[in-house]
Amino acid sequence: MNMAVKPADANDGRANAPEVMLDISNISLSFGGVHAIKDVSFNIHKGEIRAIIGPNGAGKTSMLNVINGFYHPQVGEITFKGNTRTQMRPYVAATQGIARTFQNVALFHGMSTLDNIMSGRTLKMHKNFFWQMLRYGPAMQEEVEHRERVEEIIDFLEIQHIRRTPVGRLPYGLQKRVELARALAMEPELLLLDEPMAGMNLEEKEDMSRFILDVNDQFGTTIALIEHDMGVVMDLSTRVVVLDHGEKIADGTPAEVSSDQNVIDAYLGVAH
Amino acid sequence: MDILYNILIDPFVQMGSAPDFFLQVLWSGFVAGTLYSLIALGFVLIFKASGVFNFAQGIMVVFAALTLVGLYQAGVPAWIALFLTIGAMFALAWLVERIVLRNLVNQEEIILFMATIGLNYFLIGFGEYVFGGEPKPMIAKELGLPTGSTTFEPFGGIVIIEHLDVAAVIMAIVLVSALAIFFNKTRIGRALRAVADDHQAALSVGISLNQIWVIVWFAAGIVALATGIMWGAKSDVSFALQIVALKALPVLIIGGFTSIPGAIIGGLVIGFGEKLFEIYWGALLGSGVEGWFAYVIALIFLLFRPQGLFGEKIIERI
Amino acid sequence: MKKLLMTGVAFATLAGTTFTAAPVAHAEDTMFVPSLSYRTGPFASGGTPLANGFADYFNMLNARDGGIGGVKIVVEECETGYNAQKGVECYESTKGKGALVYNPYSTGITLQLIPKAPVDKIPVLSMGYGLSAAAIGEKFPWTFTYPTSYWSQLSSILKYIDAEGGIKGKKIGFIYLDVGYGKEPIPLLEQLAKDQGFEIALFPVGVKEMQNQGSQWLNVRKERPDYMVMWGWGAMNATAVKEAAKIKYPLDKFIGNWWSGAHADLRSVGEDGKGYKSANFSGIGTSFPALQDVIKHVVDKGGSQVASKDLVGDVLYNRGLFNSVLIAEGIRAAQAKTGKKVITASDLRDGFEAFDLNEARLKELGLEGFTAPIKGSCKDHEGAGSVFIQQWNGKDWEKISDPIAPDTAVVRPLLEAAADQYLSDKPEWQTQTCG
Amino acid sequence: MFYREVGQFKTNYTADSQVFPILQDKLGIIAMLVIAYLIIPLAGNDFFITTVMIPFLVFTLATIGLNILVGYTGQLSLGTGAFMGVGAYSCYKLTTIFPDVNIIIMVLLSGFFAAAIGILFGLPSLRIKGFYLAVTTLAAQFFLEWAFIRIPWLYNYNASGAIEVPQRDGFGGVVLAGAAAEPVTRYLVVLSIVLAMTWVASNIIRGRIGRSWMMIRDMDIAAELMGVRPLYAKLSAFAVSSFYCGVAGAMGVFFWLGAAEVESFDINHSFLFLFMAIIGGLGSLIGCYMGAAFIWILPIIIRALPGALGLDINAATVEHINFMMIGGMIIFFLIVEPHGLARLWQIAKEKLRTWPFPYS
Repeated sequence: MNMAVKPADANDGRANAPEVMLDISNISLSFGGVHAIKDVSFNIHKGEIRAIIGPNGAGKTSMLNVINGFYHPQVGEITFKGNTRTQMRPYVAATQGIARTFQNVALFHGMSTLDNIMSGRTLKMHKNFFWQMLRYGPAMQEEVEHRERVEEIIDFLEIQHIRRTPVGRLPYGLQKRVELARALAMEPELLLLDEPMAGMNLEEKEDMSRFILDVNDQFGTTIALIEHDMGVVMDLSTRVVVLDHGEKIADGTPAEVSSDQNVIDAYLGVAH
Repeated sequence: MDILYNILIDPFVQMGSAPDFFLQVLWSGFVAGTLYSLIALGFVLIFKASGVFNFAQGIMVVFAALTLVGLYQAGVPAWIALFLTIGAMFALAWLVERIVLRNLVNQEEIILFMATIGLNYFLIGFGEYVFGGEPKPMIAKELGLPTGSTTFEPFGGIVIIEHLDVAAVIMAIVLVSALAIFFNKTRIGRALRAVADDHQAALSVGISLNQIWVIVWFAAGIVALATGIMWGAKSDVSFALQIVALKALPVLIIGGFTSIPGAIIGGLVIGFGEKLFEIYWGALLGSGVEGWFAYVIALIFLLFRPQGLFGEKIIERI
Repeated sequence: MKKLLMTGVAFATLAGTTFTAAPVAHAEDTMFVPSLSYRTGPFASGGTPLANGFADYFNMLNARDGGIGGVKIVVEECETGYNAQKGVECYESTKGKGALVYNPYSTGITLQLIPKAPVDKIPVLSMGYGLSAAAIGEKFPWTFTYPTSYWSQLSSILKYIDAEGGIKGKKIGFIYLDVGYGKEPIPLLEQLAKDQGFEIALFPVGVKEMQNQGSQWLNVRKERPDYMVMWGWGAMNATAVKEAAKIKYPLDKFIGNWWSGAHADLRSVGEDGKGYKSANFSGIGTSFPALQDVIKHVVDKGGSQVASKDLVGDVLYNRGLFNSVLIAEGIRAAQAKTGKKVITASDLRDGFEAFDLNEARLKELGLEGFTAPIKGSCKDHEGAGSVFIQQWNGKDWEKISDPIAPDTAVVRPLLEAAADQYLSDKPEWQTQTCG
Repeated sequence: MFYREVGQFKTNYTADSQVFPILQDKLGIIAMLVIAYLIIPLAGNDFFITTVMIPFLVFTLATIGLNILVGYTGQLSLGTGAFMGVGAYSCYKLTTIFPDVNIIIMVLLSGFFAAAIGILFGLPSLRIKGFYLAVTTLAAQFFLEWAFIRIPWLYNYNASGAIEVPQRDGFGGVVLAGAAAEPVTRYLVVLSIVLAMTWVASNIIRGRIGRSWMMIRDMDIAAELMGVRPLYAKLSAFAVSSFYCGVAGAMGVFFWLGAAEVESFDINHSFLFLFMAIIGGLGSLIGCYMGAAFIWILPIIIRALPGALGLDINAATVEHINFMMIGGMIIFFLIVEPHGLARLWQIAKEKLRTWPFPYS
């Protein structure tokens, strides 16, 4: 791999005084009276793998949607890399370096694997309409340049054999992997993964875990992760935040969280 | 300034200075609106139960009316012809389900939409082949529809109310009420609503989709027949009528694709709106604005309320 | 795969036979007249009787006289559906078969064919429709509008109104189909309004709104014109008369042009339409010997497409027949002029400028009183024919006026100006000199 | 056996992203070009060239335009006819104002006017989707139809309300447009424009812009989260699509019909192109050619058939049968292969690749 996107010492942030990449403060989100998120605050450090867990309907996916601008919280502030914002369009989040995958795979079904991953390069391509029309000169050069990057990602995720296959025909596990490849193609600073291992068998889960750790290690990408498999969460994540019914009930290292009484109650469904 | 006067003040002066004429305009808008509502109702029925945007509704209106008139011209007594036509609409619904819908289950909406355009073309060819292309007079008298008119004289002017128009309005009210009762009070009606909410769930509790489709297409066929009779009595039955039926689309936009009250109110909004606009403002634009007014209203409406008057607010999920 | 291949082969063979086969060879002794008809589409009610009358007259000549000058006429219909694109397609597909003349029966199609006529050297006979300016023979050598043009005949209708009690100071409403056809006479109407001191109010009816004229007639009620003149076609006519009756507009002050006064239009209106008037230039009914011959030689023998014998003699049937009479006369004149039995399209063009359909000739043809006399000439391609006014009595049309000649003095200069304007951006047009 | 790619290797990404990476396909294309540029002009009669080939090519271009919108960007449009009209009327205005400029340049320029109008009526697509959007494009259709009638400036105050093509020369005296233009000349002009614009379309589609269209089509929300601005993607699709339709409309009037009224751009044409796009295959350029050929040429064959076989069926019946056939065919195709002729073609090619040993 020669994708040296980040300086090699990016991971040092974890050990030393942690630099806050994303700060979420007092977020509340509701849909016509239904409160999806109630006054939640937490932060994500640069270079860490942050897990967001909680029972079904806890507001985890809504939280990711808030982070990349798809939902607009009624109350609260989000600070990403020092810039505070309340409302913005999702594509702005993308330009700032936030990429994500989706709970129910959201690939572009009419396109091949290659094109899906190429679509992740959209923001990095700038050649104008004129050259695009001719597909010659600068446009072709750009296309080839980005194709090289995409091929590197394809190698990295070991999906060379399905390069030309329309993604609709792929099995679920591979689709998840293509989706990860697409997010990586954006070369994000913050990668949001919404249940990357849902519906996978053990072997696939192990592969995926390996990829996530490699991404974090090699590219220095900060990752926020929603996952139900506690084992995976405990193994992968640096810190864990726990949501229940839209409220934050715990925040800390995997060990701290797993021994937290609130968390145990929430998962076991003890009446409050 | 003249332009402003002509747009903002003059039309109202005209309305005030000839109130009898204004009433007449309102009445004709009301009648037109009722008929638009009826056509829109046919669309809504089918869309609600099968998610199919039935472009052929317009030609079904023509086809039903033509069958009725054609049978009568072939020597069948009027009332028997009416029942035979109802039978023909049932046969059409059955064939559509058998040949088209059944084979296109689970296809994308646009595919089903295109299929109904195909059906539209087929019915045009078939209808003209069987009945000929020339306009035919509707057998209004034979079916006992009233003719003639009553003249009122309010404000020293005259307002002419056609008995036929009154009949059209009554018929529309009866039809809508009958459908409302059918949907809310009968077992099949409830099943229909279940299907509209969730196909899979309906299937799992043992409701036959195929039967439901035949029933809604048949119901839409009856609505088409009623529309065809009324519209045919106002002018003639000819293939040009199918273009009038396109007016139902903006009605649907305003009312929402799935709401029966929406279809009625949307129809009335368009009916009143286009008549008033054409009569009092149309001349400013060179008249003939009726052709697009309804669509532009729908377009503006969409910008502010994309889900229609009675639709639910859409929350996107991912 | 096999199926796919076979279908492919089948289509290829089909396409091959269609596009490469030499034009169907006609035996030496026939002449080919294409009939651009429309028995389908929104205007089928008008197109069907026109096409029937057109074909039946030629078939009668073939059966009774063995054709014209011993040469049989082959009529081939091509369905246009009143659609300009299909019309052009019909033109292209039949012109290679030696077509003598085109009768498009649609102003839209006529407009497409006018520029093609001088290039392909095939005349266009737009009988009482099409481009009015084409009446100027010097400017439009290949286009004929016998026996009349829209402009001339509008002036006849206005003359009729004038004769009924003076047109000055009156308000004339003009309700028209909002396509090329309906808009054609508006410039003349505006000019005459200025010259003769009457007011006009325009009521366009879109093709989509043909059967939904509520608004137009509300506007009529608002404007209160003294007379209504209609340029309608197809389903528009019946609806207009019904709506007029509905708002209690006096129907005897409602005058349609000669495309708005067919039996097909008024039969469905019936008694309600009593009193409505329209212009016409071809005889009504079957009391003419020529029509009796058509019945005897064609209709009775099952050689006609008419749905029933009662429809023979309808206004539009007779008009289609009259169209054929004009062509037949043109062919005869061309035969006489060239001495050839089988003439070319170019000969027929000359024939159209040479025939003389006078009273005596009409009688000879068995059409006495069928129409006003027409004489072909180089200068005048409309023949300055007259129209008469007919009135619907609830069951049938009755002729209620003598032929009314157009106001040539007023119309001709306007036509010439329009012709000049048409030619202004066509420097390549070669025109002819007359006399 | 003969159609296979074994042994044809690509050594760089440029070669790998060609439209026709396989040698046999390239040969096929060359053969088609030879037929189109040499054999048809030499062997075809006037009827074949003017009634079959020219409209077929014009319709293909319009279908490509519509396909860019519906097939590649997923925005259903029923206003194709009207956008063609915008092209036709603006070309007419341009060439009557500047009679000396080559008509081909004017035809291409008129596409920009159509693009502008397309963007205007594409604005609602930012808020609405699907059938709702289709109805707003109907608004464009009917409003523009009305404008073509009601704004006499557009047709130079012609009494009949039609636009008539004046004669236009170019390239040193060759008559390009007008009744005096040779069918072959017009055909070659149309063919070259359509092929060039197909090539451009395929370039756009395979590049960044085309991908952003397809992203919007396949999943607009995900596309936005990937950095596609819906505003730009949708409006650029409307613009390019309308540009194509506009050029097709202008070509239709100037190189095919010779004169046109509103009826040449009416709602039925909008449907016609939708049929062509669907039958051919949404999201496929070659499908546009197939769809246009199918919908345009099949009826011509059916019309000519009774005469060729010596049957005496009257013209109206043939027309009725035509309608029934088209309607029936559309339903048939949707049932059998909703992805159109292009997919059938692809399947055929895949089978051919392994023929005659499908399991080897």
